[in-house]
Amino acid sequence: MRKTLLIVVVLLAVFSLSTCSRGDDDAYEIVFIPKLVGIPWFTAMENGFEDYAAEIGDLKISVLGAPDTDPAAQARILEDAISQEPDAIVVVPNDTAVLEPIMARGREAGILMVSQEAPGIQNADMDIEFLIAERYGADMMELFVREAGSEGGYAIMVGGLTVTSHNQRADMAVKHQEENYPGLYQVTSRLEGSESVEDAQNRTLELAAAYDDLVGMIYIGSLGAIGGSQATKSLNRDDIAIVGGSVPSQAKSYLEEGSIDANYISNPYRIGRDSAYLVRHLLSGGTIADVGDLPEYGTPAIDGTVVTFHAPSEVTAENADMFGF
Amino acid sequence: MFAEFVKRYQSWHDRNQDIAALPWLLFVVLAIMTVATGGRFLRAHNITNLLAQMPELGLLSLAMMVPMVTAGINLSIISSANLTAVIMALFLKGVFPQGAGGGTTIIIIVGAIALGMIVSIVLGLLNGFLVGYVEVPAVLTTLGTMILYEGITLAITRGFVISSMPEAYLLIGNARILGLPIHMIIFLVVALVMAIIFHRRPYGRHLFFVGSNPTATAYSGVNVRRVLLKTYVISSVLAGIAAVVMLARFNSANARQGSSLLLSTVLICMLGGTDPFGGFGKVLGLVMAMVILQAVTNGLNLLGVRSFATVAIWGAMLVGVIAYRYYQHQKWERKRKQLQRARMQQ
Amino acid sequence: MREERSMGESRVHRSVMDSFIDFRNVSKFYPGVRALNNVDFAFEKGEIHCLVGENGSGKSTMIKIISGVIQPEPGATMVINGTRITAMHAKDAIDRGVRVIYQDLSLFPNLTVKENIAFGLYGDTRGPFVNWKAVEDRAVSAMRSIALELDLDRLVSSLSIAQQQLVEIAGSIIGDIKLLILDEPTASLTRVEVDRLFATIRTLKERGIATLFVSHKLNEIFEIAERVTVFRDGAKIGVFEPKELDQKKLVFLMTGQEVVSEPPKPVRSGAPELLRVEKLSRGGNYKDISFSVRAGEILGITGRLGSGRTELALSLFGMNPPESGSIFISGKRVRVHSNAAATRAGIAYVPENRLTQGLIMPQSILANITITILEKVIGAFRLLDHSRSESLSREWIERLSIKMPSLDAAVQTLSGGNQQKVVLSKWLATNPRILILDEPTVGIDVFAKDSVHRFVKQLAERGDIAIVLISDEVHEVLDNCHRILVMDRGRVLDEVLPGSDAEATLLEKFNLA
Amino acid sequence: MKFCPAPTPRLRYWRNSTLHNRKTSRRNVISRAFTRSETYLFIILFVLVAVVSIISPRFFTARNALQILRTSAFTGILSIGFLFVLIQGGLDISFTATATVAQYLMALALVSKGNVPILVVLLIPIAVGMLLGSVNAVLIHRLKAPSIIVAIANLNIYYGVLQIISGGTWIYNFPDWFDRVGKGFVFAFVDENGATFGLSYLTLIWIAVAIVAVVVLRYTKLGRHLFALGGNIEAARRSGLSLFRLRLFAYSFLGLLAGLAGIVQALDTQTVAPNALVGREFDVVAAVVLGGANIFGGAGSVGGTLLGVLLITVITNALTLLRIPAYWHQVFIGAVVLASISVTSLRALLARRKERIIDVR
Repeated sequence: MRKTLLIVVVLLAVFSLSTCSRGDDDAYEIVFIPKLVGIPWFTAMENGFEDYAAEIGDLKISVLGAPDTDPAAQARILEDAISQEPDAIVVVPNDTAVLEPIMARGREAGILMVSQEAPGIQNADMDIEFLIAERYGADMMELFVREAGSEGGYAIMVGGLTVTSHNQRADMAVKHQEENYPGLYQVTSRLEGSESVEDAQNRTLELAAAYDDLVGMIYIGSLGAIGGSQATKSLNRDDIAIVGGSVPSQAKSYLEEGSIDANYISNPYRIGRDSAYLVRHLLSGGTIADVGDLPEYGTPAIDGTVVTFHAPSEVTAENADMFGF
Repeated sequence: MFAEFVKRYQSWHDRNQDIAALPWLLFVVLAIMTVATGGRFLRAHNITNLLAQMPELGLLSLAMMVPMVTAGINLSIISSANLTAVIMALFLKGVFPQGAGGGTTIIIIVGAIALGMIVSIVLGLLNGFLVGYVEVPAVLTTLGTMILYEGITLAITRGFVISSMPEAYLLIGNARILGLPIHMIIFLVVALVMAIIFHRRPYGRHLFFVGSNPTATAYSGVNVRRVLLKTYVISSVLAGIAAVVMLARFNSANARQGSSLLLSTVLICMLGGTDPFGGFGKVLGLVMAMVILQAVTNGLNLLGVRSFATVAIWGAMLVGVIAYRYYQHQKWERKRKQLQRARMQQ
Repeated sequence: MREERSMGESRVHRSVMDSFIDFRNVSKFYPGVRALNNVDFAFEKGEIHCLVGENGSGKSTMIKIISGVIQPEPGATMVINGTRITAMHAKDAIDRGVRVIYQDLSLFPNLTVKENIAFGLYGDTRGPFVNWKAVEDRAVSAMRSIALELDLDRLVSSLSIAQQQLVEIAGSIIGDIKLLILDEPTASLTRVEVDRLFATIRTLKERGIATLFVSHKLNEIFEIAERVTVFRDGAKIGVFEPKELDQKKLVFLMTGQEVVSEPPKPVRSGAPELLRVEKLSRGGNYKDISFSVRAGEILGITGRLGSGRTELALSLFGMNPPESGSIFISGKRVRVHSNAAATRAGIAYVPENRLTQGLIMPQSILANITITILEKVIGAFRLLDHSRSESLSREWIERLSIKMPSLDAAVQTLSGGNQQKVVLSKWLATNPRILILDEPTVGIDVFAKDSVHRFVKQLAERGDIAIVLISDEVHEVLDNCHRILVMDRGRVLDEVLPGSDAEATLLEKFNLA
Repeated sequence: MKFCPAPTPRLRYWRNSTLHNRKTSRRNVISRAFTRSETYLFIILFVLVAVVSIISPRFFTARNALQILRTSAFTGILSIGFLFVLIQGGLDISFTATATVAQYLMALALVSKGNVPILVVLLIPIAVGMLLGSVNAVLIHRLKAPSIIVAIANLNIYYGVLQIISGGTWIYNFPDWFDRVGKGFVFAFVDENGATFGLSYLTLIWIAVAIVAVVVLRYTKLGRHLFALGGNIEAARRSGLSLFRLRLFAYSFLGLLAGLAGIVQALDTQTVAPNALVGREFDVVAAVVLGGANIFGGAGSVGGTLLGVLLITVITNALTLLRIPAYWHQVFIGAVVLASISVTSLRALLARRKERIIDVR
């Protein structure tokens, strides 16, 4: 008896759900998979995607993402996204190697597979590079030298020791330093904590105590500089340069008071718009070779399937409001 | 024919009351997902996808289930799998010669897997020794080793991902035999072996006894310490097999890969009828629970539901399962007491 | 039944006014079961009253009702100390001065002696804070009143079971107490401690405190009780004065039938010696133990708690290795490092605590019977042969006539007697040459007890097994053994042969109950 | 013995004793100290501090000590809440999610244009924390499920729902007063660089919580009842204790402290991010367990917990000061946690082996 009831309820539920299932229309369906959801950077990028889609009218964006930067979780989500059979998938890999075989499967299924920030990826129809690690590292180091001088010790903090893109950028910054500024040196190996104000603050305080020769810190990750600036403020050590890449609206007050010396970040909203443009261009029959000018960042460099433009720019107290996030 | 089936189901139902609701739940979930996704859920492509995703989750859930049956828990499965995977990956990359022939390839791959199993056994021995012989509570032991193993992996890899395994190795995670992915076959075989161990080997029976009452088990001539040691070694080896699969499927190893799967394994065990107080659990229940949860997650992803909603839904499902088990348990308890009193009165 | 009850009433006429407890028409029904059926129960202020009955007779239901843990069916009249009570909950019972000491103690092992003793005090004082001085005073005076000497700040978990029980008794008798209910209190006390407990109970009586004493040790009942109420099958059989009763009569009242125990058949002459123990010693456990048991012989070991009897048994079973001395089985010296090794050597041990040591309660009957012989039922592909383990289990279930719903039912669904038979089966299934039974009939009713005894004697008659029966119940060893060793404080004091004066010897010379 | 002892007005006891007893009592104090894990923990911490101070003179400074105290405030406050739940026999690791939800709602009130009164702003997280904590208590009590599993479920529900609703937006740019309190000192010194340092308000909150906790656990009936419940649930029931009320108190007290910890963390970082706290449960669990609390309930002390928290902070702090690469930090922490809990269990094991002594004649 109860089982019959159960079946009836189930059928009702199924029926009610089926009536609201989505019908197909003519819009291109695009799935965007950021590294993780729930952080301002990717939220801004999503907004860029969606605003562009709303302006153009024939794009439909949905966002899937893991709550943390676990590559395995992202792989599973990408697999599910492929099953959804959209027209295109844009993914920002946590770990390119993990996604390679799945990207290949997506292409086999006839989906336009686009990656972002995945240098060297094999199985993408298009890879959008808006940040050249070499250039990012070099720029970061130049900003650092501007603020801290070219003599003395420094340390680099990344968001997580296992975040590949952070590690690459840190490597490039170190490389640039080694080639150009022999007077600088790292006081200790790479630190972890740039995604937590507390950790960044504590590690910075400890470093300042442990190393007299510390002239500055480089933070790769969006909360490091905030924590670092709080640490140097409480130590009254204006001589330690704090160079990072924090969210402009958050960094603004610190930049104004000078406790963050330099902030270098790209504008994810604009990147989102450009990415949406690029994807739509390919979906509507265009090729990579004839992408033309991007709505936001002008003419990109094109090398095979890799479309490159360099989006990061320095955030100052004056221009912080123009970033829109 | 149908009557026969009903009779068979009835007898299965009576013997497996703890998991008898699962086939129905599975059916309901599949039906809802199929309809809600407008049929995309059941397309061949998605089925393949589901099959591809299940093995690592299933293997890790088995790794969680074995200690749970003994009233323990193993929080270190993910970090020990990652350490195993990293060492295998380093071995594969370190010794794999360019353009090696078929024979060498197989030897090297078998060697890497053997190495991975040895690493797993060592990691499991530490857990098992502490739980069995030093009598450290399992939660604490495995919490400690979870931190330790992840730390070791981090120190070895310096945070970097080790990727680009030899093509031949990747076949484990991508090739198919008779339409089934190889790693799915691995999972099915392992699940079958575990089911046989649980029900048809003395050690398997000992597991349940230790979970219900370690003292009485010890008084019955069973070496409880050794059973616990074995338990954590097996758990670790299962995690190691998951590492073999994950390394092949993701083509990379990393200190913090798959950390989000830990909660899923606990949930699957609970849903699958494994009693967290020990003594009860069935591989069949676990497999069904895994399919249910995989279907829910996959379906929600197909529907474009945000992952945080999935997190919350899983949490809600766990509460639901606990509540269901509680009321079911109360029902049994009432029946049992009634029986007991009736007997006393005779 | 009604008649019987009124007969009991008429024997002793007491006025309602003097009664501390006066309950009438008390019933308690559970689905399909009448645990108590229209029972009247009463005793006086300051009376030492015993409540006896078989398992399931309703005596524990009655205790639960008096202590407010459960409520009777509507229609009962409950008068406590002259006040009529409509609904009573645990707290009301405590407020009216009723205290219960359960068999499994209600102590907090992680708290100190003084805190455990004075725990109830927290409810007496006003305000949120603990008055530690009052706690200490209370504890000291309570301990004095039962002459208990312990460090006030010791953790209860570090005490022996007997000490723990005394702590609990000390804790119960403080405050405004009018009735102390003791549920099987002497099970884990030494004779000295039992004497002290009885002295305490008499002191309490002088202070006007009543004691309701539940015990199955009948001789203790005769020693302490002023009146005895007998329950059977949820009804009251009657109220008696101890002098009207003797052991036999009381058993008859409790069971409604006469149980006759036959002595074991004599051991066949020339029966080989199966177990010999020489100068076995273990520091802090027992010293210089030597004895031997022949095939077909039942050797009784009796001695109070703390005599080292269980420690000795555990040594024979490999769980408590001796420091010196030797064990011979069939004349061959063996070393048993573990109980697995002991089992292989042919020793089986039925432990004293069925619930925690003997059985795995939530698991099936089949699983419990076959746990010791899993290695033997391995069939094809080195896998367990389910049909063989099933037929083996059924064989034992028949031989011991275990009543059960199905082999897959959890052991906890069985009655105590049937549970004990499952423990026996699981060890007999190993085909032991030496069977050690440690308190095999604790907490099971008279019939089940009798059937276990009969079975053990039959087993001995087979003539290929040596049995060691450990019990602190003198009658159990007297009725069922060929020879009896008396142990005390780790030593064997004497060997006694059952006979006409054996009982007196045991009771007087060795001060056993 | 892992156990928070009742305070001992020993004098009274001595009055009743002979001189001889008095001596043994005093010896007991010392020998008893060595049965407690707090003593060992203190020795480990002492040795650690001594060794690090010798290697790195920068470690043993007032500034660093005060900094360690400030850093530990967040974990410290949560640890005390977790200790309460542990003592009464539960395991609730959902406090990070509770703290996140509480602090997020506070942050919304802080930056709202409606000018919410300060008192209300501070009461929001506390009330939210208590509410979520009591939800845990109700579920754990009603469903008789292992508390850890209910907690895992609720952790995910709270966290997931907050993320969905907030969309992961970070909140910052708090009012000035909030920043001033976060940076403020109870008393302050100025060092040669002109930097002020001192006892932070955050540390003060932590110390206040610890004092309240000591008072509750040692000197109130409620505290003793919590120990009783964790020691023997059946006996607690028979003594007429309301298990539900005790549980409700313990879990909502943890919720309250989670709310407070949320405030402290927001004061410290001046940023509220929904994903900042979840995942840090294990620091707290490790600290409490290191402090000698029994994972199965009934034993644990505030002093031990504070030592456990400090030990973990000091190790991390010292690892950086000793210039050990960050890659190795987790190995050290894992090894210390494992070693410590193993020693505790081993001692309990050996103690049990010694039991069952009969006075052999």
